[in-house]
Amino acid sequence: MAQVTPGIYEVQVDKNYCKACGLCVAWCPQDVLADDDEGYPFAPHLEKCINCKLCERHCPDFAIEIIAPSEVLVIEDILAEGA
Amino acid sequence: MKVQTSFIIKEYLRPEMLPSTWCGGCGLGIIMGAIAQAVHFKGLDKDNVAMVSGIGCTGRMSGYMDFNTIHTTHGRAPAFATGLKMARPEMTVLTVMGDGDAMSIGGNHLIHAMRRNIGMVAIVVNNSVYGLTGGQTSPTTPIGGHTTTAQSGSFERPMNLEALARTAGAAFYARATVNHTAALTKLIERALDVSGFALVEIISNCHVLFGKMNQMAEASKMIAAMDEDTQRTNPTLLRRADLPIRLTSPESPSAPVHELTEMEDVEDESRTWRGVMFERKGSVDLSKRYYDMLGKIHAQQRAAEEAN
Amino acid sequence: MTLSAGLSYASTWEAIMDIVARVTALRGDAPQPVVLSSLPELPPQELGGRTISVVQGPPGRNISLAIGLKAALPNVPLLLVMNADGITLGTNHLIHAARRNIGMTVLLLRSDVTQQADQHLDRMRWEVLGFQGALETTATPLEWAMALQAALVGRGTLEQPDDLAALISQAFDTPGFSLIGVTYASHLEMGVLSRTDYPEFFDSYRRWSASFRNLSDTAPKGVGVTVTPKTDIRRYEVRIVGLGGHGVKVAGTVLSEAAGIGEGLWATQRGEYGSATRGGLSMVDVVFGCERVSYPGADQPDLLVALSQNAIKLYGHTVKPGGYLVADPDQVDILPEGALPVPIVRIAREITDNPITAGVVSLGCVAALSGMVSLETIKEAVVKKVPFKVREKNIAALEAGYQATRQVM
Amino acid sequence: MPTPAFMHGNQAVAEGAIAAGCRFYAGYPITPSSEIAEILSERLPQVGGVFIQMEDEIASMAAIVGASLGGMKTATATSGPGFSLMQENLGFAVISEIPCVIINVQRVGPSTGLPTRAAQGDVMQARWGTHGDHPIIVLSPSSVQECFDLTVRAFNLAERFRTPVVLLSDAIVSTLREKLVIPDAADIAIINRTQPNVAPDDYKPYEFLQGDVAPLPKFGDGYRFHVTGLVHTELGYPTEDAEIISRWWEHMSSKIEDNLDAILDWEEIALDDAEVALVAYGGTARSALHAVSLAREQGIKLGMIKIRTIWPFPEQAIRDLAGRVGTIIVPELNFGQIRLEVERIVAGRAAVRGINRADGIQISPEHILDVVRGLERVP
Repeated sequence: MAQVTPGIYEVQVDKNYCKACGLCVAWCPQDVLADDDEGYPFAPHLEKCINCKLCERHCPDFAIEIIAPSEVLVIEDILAEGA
Repeated sequence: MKVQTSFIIKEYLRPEMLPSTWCGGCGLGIIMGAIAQAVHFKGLDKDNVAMVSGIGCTGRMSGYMDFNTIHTTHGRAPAFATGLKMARPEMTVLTVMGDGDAMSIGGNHLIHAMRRNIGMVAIVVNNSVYGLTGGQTSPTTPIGGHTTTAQSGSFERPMNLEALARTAGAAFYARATVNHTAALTKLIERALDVSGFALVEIISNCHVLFGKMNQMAEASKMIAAMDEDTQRTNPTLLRRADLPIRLTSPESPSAPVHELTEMEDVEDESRTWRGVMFERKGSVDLSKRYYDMLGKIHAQQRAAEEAN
Repeated sequence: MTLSAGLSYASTWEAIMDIVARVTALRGDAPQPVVLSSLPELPPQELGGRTISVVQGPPGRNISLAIGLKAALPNVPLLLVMNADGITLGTNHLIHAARRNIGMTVLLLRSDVTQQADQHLDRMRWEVLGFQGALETTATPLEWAMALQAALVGRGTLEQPDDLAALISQAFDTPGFSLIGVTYASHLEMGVLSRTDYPEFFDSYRRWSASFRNLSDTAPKGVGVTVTPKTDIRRYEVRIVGLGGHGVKVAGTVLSEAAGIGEGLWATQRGEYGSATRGGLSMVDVVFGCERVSYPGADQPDLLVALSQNAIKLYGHTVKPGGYLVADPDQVDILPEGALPVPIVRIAREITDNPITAGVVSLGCVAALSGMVSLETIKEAVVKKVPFKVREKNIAALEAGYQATRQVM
Repeated sequence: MPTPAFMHGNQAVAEGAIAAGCRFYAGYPITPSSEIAEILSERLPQVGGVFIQMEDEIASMAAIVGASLGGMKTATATSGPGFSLMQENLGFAVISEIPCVIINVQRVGPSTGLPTRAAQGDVMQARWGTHGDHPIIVLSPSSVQECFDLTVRAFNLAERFRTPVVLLSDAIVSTLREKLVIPDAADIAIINRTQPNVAPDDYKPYEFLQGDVAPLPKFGDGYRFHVTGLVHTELGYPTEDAEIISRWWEHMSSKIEDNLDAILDWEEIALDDAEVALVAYGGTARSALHAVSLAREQGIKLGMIKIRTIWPFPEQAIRDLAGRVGTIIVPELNFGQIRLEVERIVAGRAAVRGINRADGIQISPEHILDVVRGLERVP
């Protein structure tokens, strides 16, 4: 099992694609995400993010991305192979 | 190398067509992402992949994906795909249909494509309702489900597609939900390995119509309910089809079905049964057998000419 | 055709008529079946003339035709005689009739029965095959029907006509869809192959619908009051243009009914039209007057309510001379000259915390400015059209819109 | 007392069907006709009728023929793509003389086209969609009131002439909401198919009557007879005898041609002194009517004929019109399907022009008026 370090990730939401459906917020196991006034997701608790990518996988509009530091991507590569 | 999920997916989409016209939270986008990932992880060349879709919300998918795409007429996608596959056997053909499209108006084409064992991955997105026309009863609307043409609850027995596919001759049948995206991607990858007709039934959500009429108006709640409260959403998905098959005629295709165990554990009997429901060992796609036959005929002709 | 049992039939129809006669003899006074078939041969008037009703429908479609007949005649047994059409053109109808369990008995004649003269056919199959057909798996309709849990699936042979007749009679007595394969291939298992106990479709339907019978009288829900219109204005056009989420369509529904029913005017509300999707606009046209409305579009509105800059850009200039333009000053960049500023979206948000009531606030402007549809009638229409739990807030929004318009008039 | 009501065109069609005695509906969802099915799925059980959503439009059309043979008044509703699928069994209903009503809410085609946008492109398909020469009756409503009235009339004509009748609605009137007046049930004229008054042995289900049709008992009434899609004798049995076939054709065409007075339905508006006339039908007739009203305010002598029976076409009315006005303008949401018919009948005795679009947008009264004004400038 690859190690994850919380607190090193960024969440990027593309509002041109996002339809404010709430799926990412509902699926986030760490309660990183919440709805803003207009229903779009934002990340008030970014420090809890473990880069599980459930939000990315469940976004029907490809509007949310978890940005990881470059060294972590190598680990993700391995994860993706076994996904 | 960058492997961010949405980055991979976007490689397979047509950005000028997005965002999609689907309602917010519709599982169709999740499915589209899973297809993109499966094609990516299989290392398929986009130029050698075709996507054929029918009419309905699901039918719109072919417009968003950057393959060779056909948005056909209602229910006829398997027939278009049959023609394409027989003409271009080397091509990977993805046929995407909704439940009404595949099982109702397209039932005939689906059955005969399964019987002929045409090499395609047929993705049937099952959301129990007609979405694009406004929430009418579909062949998979559960008994008691409320729709605009069954406002007091449907009393029709829903279609058991798995049982039908088993007897009609499909090579592979898997069921997934939009709740488990990793498994969904994996099952589509498995289907891409099959030579012959591989059907992947994907349980998806129409929270805007079906959900609203059945107390599941929120996307996330409906997706959870489809998986966990199957009794309410679609009881036919509670178990694998046990068929009372007693025919033993030599041509019966149900005889050589080899069942595999499910990929997901199914300890909880009340949940939707997911995974590979059956796989026919040794299946060979019709186009391959056909071109092999042509090769033999031509060889015979050449041999006859040389003999002359 | 001569069978090994010593029977001899001149044609498939003669064989069918013989089997039907045997079924009828077995069943005594029970209602006679209607026979539906699309056999290619002509049916035999000389074979007993009008002993039975026969429908020679389009190939494969007899199953759907029979569904209609079953709905109309629940007690008449339906006997469908099909061959390859049942599993080619008719596949879809067959599987759905089986799934729904619609009461009919389908005899599926295999090619070894109907086309025995043609030596090129594979006798074991239901289909006419080309040379490539050997590559394909044969259709297995009896298994399809079993998979879908049809009421009765069975097999019989013309070699044993009495057994076949008994099987058909049993199928007639089984509520639901029965499929019987008819063949020469006597090495296969004959008789009932599977049965399921499931209610027949129209039986379920009748039980299900019985509870609705007396709930409502047979007349449509009308209004029952005729009001003499108080105006002699022939035509008054209202166009409300906002964005999706402003509740514009609902406002149109309320206004058109208030004018048409409450005020006794002639009124229309236009449905879909081309320009509605331009730039995410949501737009509704309501036209009313003492004359029957011909064209339902408000192309030259007497009253335009604009809730966005784009609305003014596209339609501001179309307002009829002497007409009103109401614009939301918070939503537009520059207020056009002569426009009445009413902060409609802000009012909606203040009252319901949601711009969805902006449409209803706009109706307050209509009540204040049109002089044809009063605040009271719009209120009545709101009560009728809006769900109970949001009714009070909608009424408040309507009144606030009315007051705000009065202040700027 | 007649009831004023407020509804959209599709709802008025559904209520008209119930009022006419329709008790069986089979259909398949398709925009913009789905509301008819949705409303009937609720209303039919209330009046003891049957609603069934079939697997496709082919099956829907077959099912309404079957239920009609069972003695019920039956209907289906669809839009262009579904209407294409129905053509096979529509032909069966024509040749086997089974009354039924098909409602086609037109949208832009061909194929899937523009699903929610109005068009009038199925005019010729309604006439010639199924193969072979055949009689057919096609009605076109232009208001919610006519959606109700013409649906009742469609059932009456179907029963009277033992023929399928097509109600050619469009997405303009089907989605339009307006006031209509529903007459008391007792005031709605209803025609039912006649029943035989002879013994079963003497009954001819397809008697070759000139300008009339044989009675039609329901299956199970003791009049056992044969129904086929093949050309048949008076007893309904298939025949290839040329002499019988020519008598059959005579019967089939005369049942419509000899009864034009009872079938044709059109309205003349402001034609007394008109110099230019519009010929319009369906949703477009509303724009035409408004154009006439605007033209008269401006002193332009414009009149119109509003057609409610498209097929058979009101030929004599158009022929008469050609003698009265110099120019006939046919606005329609297609590229001239009715204009061709008008040109054929007028045969050069008046100028014929079309106003045509099929981009999903309604022809506006101003557009028509512009064309009319343009004419005046031409000497």
